[in-house]
Formats: sequence, structure tokens, C-alpha cells
Amino acid sequence: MRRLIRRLGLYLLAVWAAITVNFFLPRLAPGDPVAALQQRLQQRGSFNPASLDALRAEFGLNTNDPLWLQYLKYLNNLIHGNLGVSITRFPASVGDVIGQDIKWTLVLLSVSVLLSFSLGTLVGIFMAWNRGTAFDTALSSLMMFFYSILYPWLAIVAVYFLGFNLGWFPFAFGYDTSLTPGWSAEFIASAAYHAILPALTLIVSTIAGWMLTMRNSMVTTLSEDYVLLARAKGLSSRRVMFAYAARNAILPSVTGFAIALGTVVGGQLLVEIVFSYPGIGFDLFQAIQGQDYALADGILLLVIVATVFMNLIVDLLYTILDPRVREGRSVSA
Amino acid sequence: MDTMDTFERVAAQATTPDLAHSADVPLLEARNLRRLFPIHSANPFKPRRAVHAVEDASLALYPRRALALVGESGSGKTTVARMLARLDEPSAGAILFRGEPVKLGAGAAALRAYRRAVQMVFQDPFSSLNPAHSVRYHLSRPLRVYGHARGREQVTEQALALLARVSLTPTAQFIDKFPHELSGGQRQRVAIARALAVRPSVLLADEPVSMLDVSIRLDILNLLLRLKEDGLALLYITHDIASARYFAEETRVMYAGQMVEGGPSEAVTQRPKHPYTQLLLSAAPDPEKMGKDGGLAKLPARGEIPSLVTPPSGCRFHPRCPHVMPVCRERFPGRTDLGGGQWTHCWLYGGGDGTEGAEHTTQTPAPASAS
Amino acid sequence: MMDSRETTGITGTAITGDILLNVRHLSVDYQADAGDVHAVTDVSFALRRGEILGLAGESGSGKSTLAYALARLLRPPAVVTAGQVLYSPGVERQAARTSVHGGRRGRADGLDNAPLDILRLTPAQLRAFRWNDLAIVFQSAMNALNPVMTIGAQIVDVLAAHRPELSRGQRYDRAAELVRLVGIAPDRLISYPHELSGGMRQRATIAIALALSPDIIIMDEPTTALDVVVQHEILTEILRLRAELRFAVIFITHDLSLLLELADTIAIMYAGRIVEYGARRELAGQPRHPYSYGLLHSFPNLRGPRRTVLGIPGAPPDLRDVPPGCSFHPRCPFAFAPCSTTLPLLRPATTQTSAEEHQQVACHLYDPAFAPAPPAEELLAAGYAALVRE
Amino acid sequence: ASSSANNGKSGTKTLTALGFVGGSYTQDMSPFSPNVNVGVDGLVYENLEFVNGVTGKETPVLATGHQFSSDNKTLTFNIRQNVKWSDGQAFSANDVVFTFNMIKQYPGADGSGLWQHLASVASNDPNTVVMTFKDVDPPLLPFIEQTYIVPQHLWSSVGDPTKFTNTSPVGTGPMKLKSFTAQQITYVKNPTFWQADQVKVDQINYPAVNSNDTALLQLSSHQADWAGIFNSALNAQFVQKDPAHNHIYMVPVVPVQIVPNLKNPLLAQLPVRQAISAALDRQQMSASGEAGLEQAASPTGLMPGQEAYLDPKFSGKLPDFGAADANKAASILQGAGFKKGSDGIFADAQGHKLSFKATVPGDFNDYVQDLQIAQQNLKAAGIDLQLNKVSDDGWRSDRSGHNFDLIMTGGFFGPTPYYYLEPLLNSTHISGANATNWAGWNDKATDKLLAQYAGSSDPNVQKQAIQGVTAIMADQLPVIPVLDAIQFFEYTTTNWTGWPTPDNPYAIGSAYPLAAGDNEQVILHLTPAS
Amino acid sequence: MSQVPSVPAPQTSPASLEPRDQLPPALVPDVQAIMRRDSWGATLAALARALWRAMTLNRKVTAGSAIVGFFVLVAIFGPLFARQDPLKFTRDLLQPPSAAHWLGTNQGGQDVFTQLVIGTRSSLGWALLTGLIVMGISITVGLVSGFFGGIVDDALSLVTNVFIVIPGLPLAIIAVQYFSRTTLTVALVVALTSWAWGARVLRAQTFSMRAREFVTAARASGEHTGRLIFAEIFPNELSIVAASFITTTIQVLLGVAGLEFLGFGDTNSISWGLMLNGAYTGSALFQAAWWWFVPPGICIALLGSGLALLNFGIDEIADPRLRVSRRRRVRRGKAAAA
Ligand SMILES: Nc1ncnc2c1ncn2[C@@H]1O[C@H](COP(=O)(O)OP(=O)(O)OP(=O)(O)O)[C@@H](O)[C@H]1O
Ligand SMILES: Nc1ncnc2c1ncn2[C@@H]1O[C@H](COP(=O)(O)OP(=O)(O)OP(=O)(O)O)[C@@H](O)[C@H]1O
Ligand SMILES: [Mg+2]
Ligand SMILES: [Mg+2]
Repeated sequence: MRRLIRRLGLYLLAVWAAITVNFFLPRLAPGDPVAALQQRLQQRGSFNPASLDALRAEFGLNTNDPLWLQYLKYLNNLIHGNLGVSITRFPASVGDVIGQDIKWTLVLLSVSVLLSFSLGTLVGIFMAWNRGTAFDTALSSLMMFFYSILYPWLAIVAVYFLGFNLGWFPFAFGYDTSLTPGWSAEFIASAAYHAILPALTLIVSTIAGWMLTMRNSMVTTLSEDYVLLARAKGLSSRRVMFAYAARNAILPSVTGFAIALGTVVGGQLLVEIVFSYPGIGFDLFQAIQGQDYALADGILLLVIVATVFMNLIVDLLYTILDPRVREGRSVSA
Repeated sequence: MDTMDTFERVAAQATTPDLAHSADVPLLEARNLRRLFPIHSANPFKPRRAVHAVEDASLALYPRRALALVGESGSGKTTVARMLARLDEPSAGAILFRGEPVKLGAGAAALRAYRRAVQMVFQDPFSSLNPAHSVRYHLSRPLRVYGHARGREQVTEQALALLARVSLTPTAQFIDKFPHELSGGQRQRVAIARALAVRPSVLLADEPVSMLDVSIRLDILNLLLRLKEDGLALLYITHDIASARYFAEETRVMYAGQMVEGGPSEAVTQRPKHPYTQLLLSAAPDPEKMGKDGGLAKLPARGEIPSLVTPPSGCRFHPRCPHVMPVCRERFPGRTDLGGGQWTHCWLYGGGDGTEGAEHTTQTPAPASAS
Repeated sequence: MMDSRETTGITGTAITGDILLNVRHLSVDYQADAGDVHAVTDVSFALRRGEILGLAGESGSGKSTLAYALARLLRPPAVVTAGQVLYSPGVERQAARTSVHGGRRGRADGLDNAPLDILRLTPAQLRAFRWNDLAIVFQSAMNALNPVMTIGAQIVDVLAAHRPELSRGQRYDRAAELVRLVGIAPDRLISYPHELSGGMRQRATIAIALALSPDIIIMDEPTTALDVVVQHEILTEILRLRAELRFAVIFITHDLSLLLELADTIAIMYAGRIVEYGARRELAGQPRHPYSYGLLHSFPNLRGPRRTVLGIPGAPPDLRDVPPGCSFHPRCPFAFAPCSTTLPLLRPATTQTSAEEHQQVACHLYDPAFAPAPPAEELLAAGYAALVRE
Repeated sequence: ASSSANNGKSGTKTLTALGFVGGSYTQDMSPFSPNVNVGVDGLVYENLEFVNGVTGKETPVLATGHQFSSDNKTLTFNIRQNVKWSDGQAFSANDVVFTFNMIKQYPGADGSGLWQHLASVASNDPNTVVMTFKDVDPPLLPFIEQTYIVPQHLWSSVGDPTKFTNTSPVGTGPMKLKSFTAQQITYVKNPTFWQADQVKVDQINYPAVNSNDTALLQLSSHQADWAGIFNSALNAQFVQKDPAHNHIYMVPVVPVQIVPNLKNPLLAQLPVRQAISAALDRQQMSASGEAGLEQAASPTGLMPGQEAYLDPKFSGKLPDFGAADANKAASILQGAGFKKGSDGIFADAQGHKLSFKATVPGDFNDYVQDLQIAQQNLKAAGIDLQLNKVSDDGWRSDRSGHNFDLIMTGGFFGPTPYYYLEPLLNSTHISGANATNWAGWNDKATDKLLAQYAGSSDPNVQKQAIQGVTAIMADQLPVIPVLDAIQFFEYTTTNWTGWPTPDNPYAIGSAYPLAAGDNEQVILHLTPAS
Repeated sequence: MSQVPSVPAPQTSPASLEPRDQLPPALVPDVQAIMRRDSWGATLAALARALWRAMTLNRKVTAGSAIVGFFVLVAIFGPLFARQDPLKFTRDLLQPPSAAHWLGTNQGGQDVFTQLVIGTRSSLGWALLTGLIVMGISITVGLVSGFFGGIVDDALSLVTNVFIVIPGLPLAIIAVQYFSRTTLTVALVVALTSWAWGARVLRAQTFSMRAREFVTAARASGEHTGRLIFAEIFPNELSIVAASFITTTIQVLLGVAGLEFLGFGDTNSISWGLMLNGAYTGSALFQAAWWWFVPPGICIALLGSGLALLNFGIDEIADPRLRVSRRRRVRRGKAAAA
């Protein structure tokens, strides 16, 4: 019990620290968010310093409060669940912006992370098991190549050839925009169809990472005596592979998976750019470029909380996966 | 190499101890050591419990003498040795080195000075050697750390000499092997060589020869005997009671965390008094006693091994004891001196005046010379 | 179920005439860049149903390697370079099996009674063979349990793999029965390995080995971490089971006293070879090979007057570069000319051919071609004494 | 996104426009919001008059005309009659008055700073709105004309219009909101529009696009009809793919220039500026940095089409800088007494080297590349140029703070060159937090000409004033124009015809909100392709 | 065993015991042989042999070494053979590959091949350097944190968790605005945002490792803490460390290239990422200028997969238990004959 509370406390501390960093970092960068807005206004004609001042006041940027006071106010707002108002999307609130885009991000990314993780881990297990065979060599070389491709490069090539030239998949948008989003079969089918290419590129470029992690840790486990004993027991290869070797080797992968799942809520900027796919990564990108502190902080907060939450889950999972953890003999990675 | 003589000599010493020259002050002494291991339960709401691994263990190691620790597996022998090696902190009790209490929070320098004098051979050679390092590394580290050898050539020389002394020949071949390339017995010898490399004055040997064939075992024990003659104090933990008889002046028997009997080895092995010691000795394989058709002898007692989390009340052996009396269930017997340096904790022999069972003498058992 | 038609066992306990395992000219190398380590060389022996074969010998002489080879568990760089391990389950066992297994284990080759070469089993055959027919307890038994599975699960695992017809409940009952056999309370079945002491883990491993009552159990120093009481209890239990189930045991240990109590047959290994092989009584009474002799006189006795223990002077040979001829000759008090040139092979120690006489020895002293008469035991004693005195 | 034109289910004729590249939408349909959604301005809400950014020509919208008083202190708009809001209510001058006064109340909504010059806006009768000025400022006219008018009956209660999301906008324009999702804004024809019979477009879709590449592919695959994007591959991937239908029409609006800091004594010397200008390879910059879409600028700072504002000495033809000529640059410098040092760099008699830093926002790829070309050009001419890449904000503050040697930047623009030249050259804009006379050009003659323009509402007087300034530009190089920045405009005639063309530049065709008033004109001109 | 052989107790004097620290004369040749074997030259030769052995361990590693080796050579010597100024703008815009321009030219008329060759040094160099930095941080933090546990661990874990959570892209954007826009900045950002993961894995490993008996044994033999961490525990994590060095290097290679791709690079220099940025902003692929877009992407992927393939040898190199002699099985003649 005490351990649990202590862990929780540590995580809260990490959340606080990360929030703090996220608060101060962008504000330390030079510049003024309204100046970015000014750019936009300027292009509409002449611009009016008075209107800028008015906007600045509306965004709460006219303050002469020292940074620390702003920080305290920010924390206070957070505690009250108030994430503030986005500048780049003014007058929408941060909550609205996030709420509207996060569904896409969550569905696309969690599905592809999940697929990539399970496939990659599975392949890693087989690869370690068949270390040095032709299967291992061929498949791993291919996967390593995809692993090392710069993601946007792969995505652009996919968009251009598979999407645009061959027309196998839609190359833009999250769904056929002539449809009304909703729980209609047509819409869901369309959304699924539009998700294929982004998900595919994501999976292809990340799967080998999972594979490597699993394979490396599996190779070490395979030389353990308990694996030898399991083989001696005449268990099926599958049983030895999974219940004995993989089960002991999977902890690092699980940690990675949790972190990956946690950061999912941050979106995947490159996917969203290249596929014009709706999502939160692009919002974050724009927020940072437009010095939209509130929006950026809001999204980052989400990422932090999600990551920490996933870590908590992993901690619990660990006690199931590795009984030694319960006694503090080994720790969650 | 001289081989077989030393046992004889020691045997002579053990029966007629001539310990005038051995210091009156023990080199390393343990007083009333106690060790509890808290148990972490998956259920955070359960009350905290603990393994009572060692209760009130006292012993003293003298130069030129060996103390054998035998007993049930899981009775806390290793735990005692680890506390003496300062790898584990006792929950209670004191450790004295050359009569001085060993301070728990002493700095790194003090610790190293202690380790220069006190070394331990670990029980399991499969886990106590670093799989990433060769034999050479294992041996050269203590040599360098304690300044016994400098420069590659000296270190190599010393390492080879150590290998030769533990009969790992050809030395030049073994020096570059990795632990996984060694058989169990070979690993055990590397572990011994590593401890010897420090040139300690106290050696805590935890089943150091259990995986060696008898002839090499003899070599190693002879080696230790020679070192003992040169002034080494030895703690010899073993399940091989016969070797304790031959090798150690004094033998202690542990049961479920408690020392139940002690005294000169010959006395303890030939005239065991405590029912557990008797059980132990009757269970020891003995070809001499072997029936015509082989097979194992029948044991006088049998029963569950006690839980150390909730140890039996009173004498922990009472659930298995053929001579159990009501008092055994209530109080732990005090120490009864049986003469000739032999003592035991058993109600059969009066239970230490039969008075305060649970609070038996804390006095370090006198060396056999006292009698 | 037991067919006692050829109960000609030496000790009269349980050995039947059926040869379960016939090891022929088995050699195992550890391949290394610096030169191959010949850990097992040309080892042949037969193991009969119900027999307990004690394997003793020098540390590093290849006992564990041999055990692994028999179980087909060698890991690189170990390689079987020659030999066969023939396994004949025998009719009775086979019949008993099929009723239990519902024919699942039926031999793919249809040669139900023909001996199988374990070293050439297909993966499927191997899986069926393992644990059903041969179980093993590793030398490092304490470290051989899966840290993330309960002891119970690891026992049940075997049952699930080989006895699919058992229900879950039956499997657990069996597991409870097994741990009780080795002196662990059944409520510890839900414990994880790290929650048990070294000795308990060793016992759990033994329980796993007994799970399927296989034909052959190899035990590689299974009791090093156990006190003699527990050891005694476990071995008693094994003896009882052996009498009941008539399996054979290969028992590797350095505890010669134990071996002399326990084993039916004893093989002594030196430098990768079996140098002497015989019934326990023969070996106890009259060890023939100079090495065996030294060994049997190198352990202290517990009871009775203290005696002189001999040792075997000299150092074990380099297994990469075994001396020509008899590998023991550099240390042997009786070495004579042929020893350094000609390799002695196992041969009957005596000329008389009684059914009871098994004793075989690989020593030129017992080869009429080199020595006119085998040496008497006093001679061996004197020889050692002389050597030691040097 | 297969919703290209004419394929609507019930025969609706749909136009798909990529009006906004930048992620999902959040609903924000107030024309006074800085983040107003595409289509709100122009399509839903209308302004008083449309001013053609290319030709300067005015088209009446909600006002049928306007008149300045002779002292230019009052401005009267004649308000159109029979206009209805899309909710059926009648539009009147009161709405106009309301709108202007609302801006006054909420300065955040007064993006153009109208009320710095306005004194009052009132309506004497339903047909006219009268605006009085604090000072004489006819150049403010376009900003007044382009203010979007909102209905009083709905907006009088909304409070701050910049914070009003206006989820069901009611306007007078040709379209009205059909549906809003984060991924697409859809407008349909407004049946109550006062020129409804002119509107052939039944529906406009504005899908949310995240990148220009997507937009290009959408165009190229005819999934979109209309856009305003920059992409180097426009020619290769769009125009060339279907030259008969796919067109681009890039409208130059303002020069991109290298602004010298005239406080730098070297750059204050005309020959140095001339030498720099002469050495620049504007063709290479156009071809490499801008994919050939932007052309080399004219020294006058005028755009093609603005020939009317040329000084007569140019005889009606926009002068150009001529090809890059390192030798010419060198000879100018030698003529001015500069000597080449051993490192190949010119220096003046005192040994001050012609070595400059060019400040540029690091993420403006084309600027960076242009300057890299300049760097090579200048090196050949004996002038050293280093790139000083800074953040956008740093660039902006350096620019207004005169904290640079040379800085690359665009400029402001409006219906006449005045809106470009005035902020750039008027000495009143040299200092202050929002200084726009970045070079620090302080020239009496220039100031006088600009004042002449500002003091008059007579187009001819204004024209003459600008002609004078263009001569100064060309002769004295207060800034060094490099390329003509453009408004991007791509369209396909597969589904719709009637787009603005160079022959008929009735509006800037770009599909983005910057050209909102123009968008309305485009919609009014479009007809389904046969 | 009834009759106990009675051999008279031999009279060996204690003086005949081996002196404790003297080398038995029989071992002198051994020592000499070992010393000879261990001379510096011999060690170097052995090292080279080991390297070669490692490189030729299996097909994957061989291919990986060949690829990485090739790029290393290009990075070192490539610039010597550059025929053109890689940054020189010319009017030969977007030329397809030809004899004059082996890989054609880009929108600026710059020679793609020359840029590719020159860019190798930056891409590879920064990847390796940053990979090293990242490893350095994660090893130190991970091992120290895992070994000490308690407060130290709590503090370091906190830092680690915070860095795991901070997304790299925002940091990069801020950094390039705050600091100068150089590759160093980009590399630092990548380093800062990528060490935490490795540290976590190593911490977990170390945590379970520190309880191993061999660590206790080393402590008992008097090793101090630093050595326990870095000499006892660390070598056992070498395969993880090396594997994660390789993956980190790939991540860094991709990370730096990715940031450059997004336009946060130092446009004064040449690297594959910057080439891709140019090709991306120049819509090279859509202009059918594949020679501009494809080669840098392929080079990154090739170098990355070369590095990744090396990973398949690390098990064997780092873990002595997995080292296997490469010789094929041979049946031993004499035994087979018997
Ligand atoms: N770290 C630990 N945590 C919990 N219990 C422990 C720990 N170490 C030892 N124990 C328990 O303490 C008791 C004594 O263990 P110890 O290893 O000292 O026995 P031992 O006498 O050396 O046994 P063996 O002869 O089997 O080696 C055992 O019951 C063991 O399970
Ligand atoms: N991986 C390996 N590489 C090289 N040599 C090895 C390897 N494993 C074992 N050996 C050598 O093989 C020989 C036989 O080892 P094995 O473990 O079979 O001996 P053992 O008879 O079981 O000894 P012990 O009684 O000490 O356990 C030993 O000399 C050992 O050094
Ligand atoms: Mg122990
Ligand atoms: Mg062994």
C-alpha cells in the first residue's frame, strides 16, 4: 500500500515537473504570440496597434505579471480544469480544439501502435527463436530497411505512388468529406479506408523497432537454464517460446509500448501533414509555431498525463508479468 | 604436492586440542545475531510478516582453527555467513572483529580494510561468477584491489599460481575461460581462488567443495588446512558432515535458524546429543553401514520442515522430535554444557538449568580448549 | 503391469533385464577457436529398467555434458561428434503407455519396439520422448525454474503437454502429490521460485522430473544444496517410486558414500571417458581402476575410527589435448609402457564370466595382452601409498 | 473528398475549394475574428464595395457608390436597397452604422484601425451612411469599403465580436452555411441573395487541408477545382497534367526586397546599393527559389498592370534590372572609389570592407535560398554577404528596430502602389515599435509626394504623386526590389469556367480568405463547364 | 567397504608447503606464453582478428559492416573526390542524371551527387556523435539510478520520466528559435529527447542485476561502487547497450534528418536531411525529379539498415555465452570409427 502511494506520488511529481518545463520552455523562447497574429492581420491590409493591444488583453497576454506569478495562475487554472483559450484558434477554448481532433489521433495511432507492437513483437520472438536461419536473415534485412527509412519520405512515396498514381487508397483526409461524420456504416467504412495508408506506413516504419527490442531481449532469455528445462520437458515449441522465453523477455517491450501508447495522444505531425489527416499533432505544431501557449500546454499536458497513466498501468501489468516485481526485486523498466 | 597427510595431523589436533598458541581473542565473533527478512506481499493490506532466518546465533572464529556449520537446508547458515561478511546487516546482535565491534556505517576505507581480512566463498558457483568476465578478471581484481600484484605480468603470475593451487590445470587454459565454459566444480574452485587471492585472515566458506569430486575436494581442503596452519580462521559451512569431522576442530549444528548443538567435531559427530543432530547423522550416507542390498537406512524422525515465517513455538524442532515433551512446545531450552566443550539446547539435557528457556545464555561458547 | 520375467538384477531390487538405454560410443566436443574440448569421449554403457546408475568422477570430466547429450539438450558450442543413444521402451511400457496416451505418442516410423536413436529423433518424436521417457534434473537446478511462473504451473505445464486427457483438477491433484513427495507442502504450489530457498527449488525441480514417471531420470547433483535429512527423504522416495514404477535413474554425484548406498551400478568417469563400470558391490568391494581406487579412498568417513584418506596426486588433464594412451597415466602409480601409447578400452575386469559380474575397467593392468595378472587390491593400496610418499 | 463539381446527388453543382491550408477548423464565423473561417468573408458577409487589387477598380456591393466631401473630411456611402439578410430580414444603412460603431466599441475588431481616423459614422436616411474623419485620410477608403457588414438585429447582443463564434451566420452574401465540421465547411447558395440569379454555384466545399502537397494532388486529380497554394510542382504536376483545363494565374502584388539599413555608412552610399542590385541574379532566384512562379521585380517597385503609376520617363513600360552583371557591379564600385582587397572583397579608402549580414527568417526557405544565390552573386562582384538566420519574431523585431545590414522582406500592398510605398518610405514610419520604413529612408521629396497622395481623393493627383515616388525608387534604390511576390491562384476548368485570367483580371483569384472580397466576385463569375 | 587401507602417515614437513605467493616453477613458461600472447601488438592483432570475426559472424553482420564501412569511407574520403561545389547555383535546373551530373541537379541547379557525397559526412558524423552522447547519458543515468535505488533513483527517474514525456518537436522548434540554427542545436535537441528511453531500460536491467550474486560477490571481494556498476553490471548489459547504441544512432540519424526535413536544419551546410528538405519543399517527387528526392532517402535508409544489421552480431560479441565457433560440425574420426 505504501509502495503504491509512493509510486503515485512520484508520478504526480513527474507530471508536475513536466508541466513546469512545458510552461516555461515556450515562454522562454523569444517572441510574442500576438506578433504572429499580427503577421496574419497585416496581410489583410494595414494593421492597427490598438487592435493588437485589445487582442493581447483578450488572450491574457497583456499582463505585466512576472513569469512565476503567471505560472501560479496557470497551475491554479489547471487545478480548476481550465486549460485556457487558444490563440491560433481564438476564440475556441483549448478543450474544444483538443476534443475535436483527438478522436482521429486516438483511433489511428492506437490501432497502428497496437498492430505494430503485436506484429513486431511476434516477429521478434520468432526471429530470436530461429536465430541465424534464412527466414531470420531475409525478413530481418527487409524490416531493417523499412525501419531506417525516414518516415515522411516513406509516407510521401506511399501517398504519391499508392495513393495518387495507383489510386489504391485515398491519399488525403480522414474520411470522404462529403459524408456526415457519425456512426453510419458508410462513414465508418470510409474512415477505415482512409486510415489504411497512414496506418500502413506507420506500422511498416515502426514494426522493426518492436521486433529488435523483443529479439534482443529474447536472445538473452533463450540461453537461460529455465528455457532449456522447458525444452527438456518436451513442451511444444510454442509453449516454450511464449510461456517461458517470451514471457520473461517481454518486459522492455511492454514499457516501450506503454510509452508509445502514452505519447499517442500527442499525435503524429508527419502523418497529419503528409496525409492531410486530422489530428492533434498538427495542432501542436501550429500552436508552437504560433506561440499559442495555452493550446500547446494543453496538448502537452494531455501527453504527460497519458504517458504517466500508461506507466501506471504498466506498473500494474508488471506485477502480473513478473512476480519478482512485487517484492521490489526488480522494477518496472 | 603433499596431499593426504594434513588430515591426519589435524585430526590429532582436534582430538587433543593444543590451542595454547591460538589467541584467546577471537578474530571474528558474532554475538546473538538475528536476521529477519520482511516479506512483501502482493496484497498491500496484509499485515507485514517476516522470515525468521536466524535467531540468536553466536560464534567465534579463531586463527588456525576451523568452525564447521552444518544443519538443515534453509536453516540460516548462509545468512550467518553473509552477515559476517558484512553483505547483510543483522537485525540484532553484534559482530566483533579482533574484539572491536564492526561499525555499521563505517566508510568505504574501513569496509575495504575489513574485506581485506574477511573473505567469503559463495555457495552457488553458478550465480556468483560474473558471466561477462573471464577467470583472469575474477582473479586479477582482488589481486589488484589489495595491491598483491602490480602490472600485468605479476597479476598473471599470481593468477596462475592461484589456479594451480585449486588444481585448475592446465592453468594457462583455464585463465581465459568464461564461467559458462566451466563445469560446476571448476567454477567452485575459481570462486575459492578468488577469495584466496585477497589473502584473508578469515575465510567464510559456504559449501565451497560441494560440487567437487572427492579427490579434488581433498586437495582443496588440504589447501585450506595449510592456510589454516598459516593463521587463517575458517568458517566451513557444509552438508558433508564427515568432512566437517575431519576438517574442523569445532562443529555447530543449526536448525531452523537456531544453533542447537556445538562442540568439538569429533564429539558432535560421534556422540550427538540433540535429537536433530542425531537425525542428521543417521541420515548421512555411510557405506560402512550399508546393508547387503544397499538402500537407505530408515530414519528415526520425519516430518514437515518448519516454516520460518511462523516458526514453531518453543524448541523449533519439537514437531519432528521423537522425544518431544510438553515443555518443548513452550520454551526454547537454554544451553546445557555436556562437558568436553560440547553443548546443546535441549530439554532432554535439562534445557540449561531448566529455568529460562527463551532467554538462554548469550555467552559465546567457549573454545574447546576450555575443557 | 510389471513383467518380472528376467529379474536378474544384481541387488535383486528392481532391475529387469530390459535394456532401456544403450549408449554407444558417444562423443561430445565443445567447439572452440582455441581447440575443441573433448568433454565426452567414446562413452558406452547400458541402462536397464529399474537400474540406478551412479555416475561419479573427476570434476570437469564430462558428466554433466553426458547428461545433456542423453537428453538431447546440448547447446552450442557443444556438438555430438559420434555415437548413438538407443532407447528401447520395451513392450510392457509401451502397452501401458498407449493406454494412457490413447496412442497419441505412436511412433511415426511404426517401429514400435525397435530401439530409437535419441540423437536422430524428429522434433515431434523428440517432444514426445522428452519427459515421458526421459526427465532430467540439472546441476544448476536452483536456477532452472521459470521465474515468472508458479511452481505449480510449471508442473502442470508438463502434465498439460503430455497428458492432455487429464482434467485441470486432476493435474493439480497430481502436482500436489508430486511436491508432497519431495517434502514441499502443496500450498507452496502457488509460490514463485524466488519465494523458495535454494533447497526447496532443487526439490521442486525433482518433483517436476517425477511428474510423468518417465522411464529414465537423469539427476545431475540434485542434492548438493540439501541437508542429508532432506536428501535422505527424497532419495528414499525415489527408491520407493523406482520399485513401484521401475524407472531407471542416472545419478550424478560426487558424494561417493551416497552413491555406494544408493546406486545399483556405478560408472566412474575420467577425462571424458568411463574408466570403470560395475555393480555397486563390486566397486565398493574392489575398485579396479587406479583412479577409482584413489577416488574411493579419498573421502572421509563419518562413523567409526578416523582413517587415512588418500588423495590422487597430480592434476586433471587438459581436455583439449588429452594425453595419448590412457589419459590417467601421468598420475597413475602403476603406469607402464603401453599406458602412454595405447588407449585402454573398457573390458571385463576379470576373466570369469558370471552373470553377476559386470565390472568393466579401462586399464591395461587388466588386459592379458599387457599384464599377465590383474593386480590385487593390496597392490593398489601400496602403490598409492608409495606415490603419495614420493 | 470525391466531391468535385456537378456530381451532387440531386444535381447540385458543387465547387470544391482549397481555401485554407492549415489543419482542422474550429468554428469561428465572425468576420471580426483574427481566425475567421474561410468563406465567411465575402461569401456570407459582404462589404460595401469591392476594390480590385490588380486594377484598383471598384465594384459596388452593399454600397452603390460613395462620395468624399470637397475637404475630404466626410465620406458618404449610398446604401443598396432591397437587400435581405439570409434570415429574411431587410438590410439597411443601420446595419452599416451598427457595424462601424461596434468596431469602435471593440477595438480588437478594428483590425485596420479605422477609428484612429474616423470621428463618427451615422445614417441620416436608410439610403446613406455618412462618415466623418478626424483628419483628412482618403487612403483609408479601401479599408472602409472592405469592412464586412453584419446584421444589427442579431449582433447587437453578441458583445465582443472577436469572441463571437457565430455558429449560424446570417449574411447578405451569395452563400450561406450549410454545415460545419472540423474537416469541411460547406456553403450552399443563398436564395435570398440580392444577385441570386447570378450565382450558378449551388454548393462550395472547403475541406481542411494540411499541406500544399495534398492540395496539389487534390487539384491534379480534379478532386478540387480551386486553390491558392504555392508548390514548386504546380507546373509539372498540375498544369502539365491537363494543360487544357488546369491553369495557374499568379498575380504579382508587391515586391520582395532586400532592404538596406541606411544607417550603415556603406549602405548609405548609392553606388554600394547599385552594385549590390546589379550583381543580383534575379533570374536564378526566380527559377530556383520560387520555382519560376515569381518574376524579377522592377526597380520602380511597381507590379505588372500598374504601369499607369509609372513615371513618364519610363514611357509606360516597367523597367527591369537587367541580367546579373558582376563586372558592372565592380565597375560601379571602382567608380565610387572602392578597391578590391587581397581577399577579393571591395573596401573603401578607409579600409571598410563591403561585408554585410543579411537577416532572414530561418524558416522562409525561399528567402534563404534567394539569399544564398545573392551570396554567390555578390561574392563574384567582390561583396561579402553572410546569412543571419533568425526566428520569425527576431526577424520582425530586427526589421522594425533597424537592427540589420540587409534584410529580406516583403511589404504591404493595397489597391494602389501607395499602400506599398507609403509604409516603406514615409519618414514618419522610421521609428516606433511598429516602424515600417525599415531602411530608414528619410527624404523630403518622398514625404512630400506621399502627402500629396494622402491629401487628395482625386485619382489623378494621387497617380502623379506615385509616379514621383517610383522614379525615386528606381533612381535611388532606397530598397532593392528582388522579385514580385504573388497571390497564388490555381483553378481547373473541368467543372467551372469564368475564372479571372490575365486578360480579364476582374479579381485576385486566390481561394484563401486574404482575398475574401475577390472570392465573391469569382463566385459571381463562375458558370458550370458545359 | 570393510578394510580400510592403512598407509603409514607420511612425514611431510610444513617447510615443504608451497610458499604462499611464489609462482610454482612449472608455471613459468605459462606466464611467459600468456605475456607474449598479451603483448600490445598481439592484443591489437587479436582485436583486429576479433573485429574481423565479428564482422563476418553471419550474413547480416557482414552486409551491415559492408554498408556502414562504405559510408564511413565516403564520409572520410568522399569530399576529396567532389567534382563540383555542392552549393553552387547554376542554371542547369532540375536536370535528370547525365554524365555531367550523375544524379542530376536540383531546383537550384546544384549537383545532387556531389551533395550526396559531401552530405554523408555530416549525416553520419552527427548520427554517431549524437548516438554516443545519448548513450553516455542513458548509461550513466540508467546504471546509477538502477544501482543505488532509493532517493537517487527517485530523483533520476523523475528526470527520466520528464524527458520521456517532453516531445521532441516542440523542443526543437523552441531551440532553433532560441539558439542558432545549427546542426549542433538539432543534434542536442535530438540527444536531449532520446536518452531517457535507454536510461529507463538500463535502469530496469541494472535493478535486477544488482541483486545478482556475482555483484554481491564482487562487493565482498572489495570492489568499490563505481566498479560494481561499470565493471560488474555494465558488461552484462553490453548487448543491450550496444543494441541500443545502434538503434539510438539510427533514431538520431532519422531524428536529425527528420528535423532537417521539417526545415529546422542549418541550410548553410549539406546533409541528407537538408537535401530532403530541399526536395520536399521543392516538391521534387511531384515534379518527377526522383533523382533529387530518392537518393538521400535511400542513403539514410541504407545507412540505417546497415547499422541495424550490425545489431544481429551484437548478441554474440557481447555475450560470451553466445559466442560460437564458426567451424562446422565434424564427426570425430576416431570415435566414429570405434
Ligand atoms: N533475501 C531473502 N529474503 C527472504 N528470505 C530469505 C532471504 N535470504 C534467505 N532467506 C530465507 O532465510 C532462510 C535461511 O536461508 P539460508 O540461505 O541462510 O539457508 P542455508 O542454511 O544456507 O540453506 P542451504 O543449506 O539450503 O544453503 C531460508 O528460509 C530462506 O528462504
Ligand atoms: N561451453 C564450453 N566451452 C568449452 N568447454 C566447456 C564448455 N562447457 C564445459 N566445458 C568443459 O567441458 C568439460 C566437461 O564439463 P562438465 O560440465 O560436463 O563436467 P562435469 O563432469 O559435470 O563436472 P562437475 O562435476 O564439476 O560438474 C569441463 O572440463 C569444462 O571445462
Ligand atoms: Mg546456504
Ligand atoms: Mg557437472
